[in-house]
Amino acid sequence: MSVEVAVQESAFDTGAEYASLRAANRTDGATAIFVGSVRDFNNDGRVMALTLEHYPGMTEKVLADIGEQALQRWSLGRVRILHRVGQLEPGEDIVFVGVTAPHRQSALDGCGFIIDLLKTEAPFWKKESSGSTAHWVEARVSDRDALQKWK
Amino acid sequence: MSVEVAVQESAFDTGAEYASLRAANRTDGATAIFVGSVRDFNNDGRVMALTLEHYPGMTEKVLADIGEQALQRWSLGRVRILHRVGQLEPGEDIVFVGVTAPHRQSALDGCGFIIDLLKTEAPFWKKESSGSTAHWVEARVSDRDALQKWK
Amino acid sequence: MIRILFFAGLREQLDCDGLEIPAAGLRDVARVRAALGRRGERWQVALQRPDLQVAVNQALAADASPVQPGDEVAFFPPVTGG
Amino acid sequence: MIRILFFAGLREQLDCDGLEIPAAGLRDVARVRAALGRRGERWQVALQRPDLQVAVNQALAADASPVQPGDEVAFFPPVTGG
Repeated sequence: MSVEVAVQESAFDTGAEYASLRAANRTDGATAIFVGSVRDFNNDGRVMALTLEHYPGMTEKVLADIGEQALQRWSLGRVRILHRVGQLEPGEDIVFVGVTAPHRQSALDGCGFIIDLLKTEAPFWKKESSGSTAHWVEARVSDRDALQKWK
Repeated sequence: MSVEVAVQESAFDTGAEYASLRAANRTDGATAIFVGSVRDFNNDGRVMALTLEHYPGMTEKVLADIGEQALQRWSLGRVRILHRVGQLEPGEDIVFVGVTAPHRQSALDGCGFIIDLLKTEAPFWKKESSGSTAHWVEARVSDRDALQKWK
Repeated sequence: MIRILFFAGLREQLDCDGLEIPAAGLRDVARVRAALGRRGERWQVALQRPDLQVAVNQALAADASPVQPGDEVAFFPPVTGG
Repeated sequence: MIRILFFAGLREQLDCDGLEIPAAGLRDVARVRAALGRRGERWQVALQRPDLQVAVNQALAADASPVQPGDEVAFFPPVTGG
């Protein structure tokens, strides 16, 4: 059982992350992965960039704590959480959550739990820019509501 | 919106499948993946092989139908379901379910729905062998129970 | 004729992966199952297993599902893929 | 002293990413917030935003959470990562 987290400017490779979750892992038949990517939010087709700010130090602690909570609650095998910061372009990946478990429901639930908690507790902030204008993304009530299912 | 399914003897590459789900896909910010792998079921550490039999023709139809159901129910972007047949070794991957969507909950739910239906409706059968003995894997009641949450 | 298929453990139990039977009078899955059971006790026992699944023309079906000449009817144990 | 940090929109609004304030009398988050509000109307308004989140020593906290000399107290808008 292990929790690994990283906050990084560089891109991650989902295939490589998957390989690392599976390496020498014969006990867990199930792997669930969630990846969040930069969308082209603007419907007018304008290319938009995203800047991710975070709270260095706290971010890593919160991610590790969320991973530990999931690991305990569902008896997971491995938990891997990566989150990028800095400047991102449309189409680039922002966040990776990967979970292995002996049973598929544990893996899927653990993965969903982690991304839901990350969305409301991990100190990251998104700023969207499109041409010369930029604004901070507003938090969504639906993200807070999503926590209800884990109470 | 698209559903792609394949039943194949050859191994698949989760990284490549992820890349294909994301290629030129700027509308879906969320990707959920489930991969099922051959476990070392025997606790005595004996290496075990698995043979997957299927019902050619029906398998592909059922997978495509399950994918369509998920796509309609959660307004998914892309759905990709791969399942291997033939001889598999411990540690090898059996099934890949990948789903993209504008919202994370749709992607995660769609992915969970597909693997739950696949487990009870897609005509695949596993035969485990360990040394000289072989037996057909019994279906689990828990797989049938798992469908309740999608009623 | 109706095309009959067996898979996995059931195929091994019957030592048969498929056969064709005359369609006359076999207008639903229950009647197909009964006709096959008359081939001998081994068939009778194997096909009465309560959790057996059945497909007509490659779609999951039930005892009451209609069957027509030319149809493909498959019997198999509960599926265990994934 | 208590180390204060601001992030994202709040940092820009206050044009300040952090400062140190004397710990005397500031025994919980509410008192820290009130002390910062006395720096001027802009601070008063920005720090009373009801959905502001706060962390003490890098763990999410609330108005009633205790604060001690040497602590790090951070204020920030609702998080939007993932």
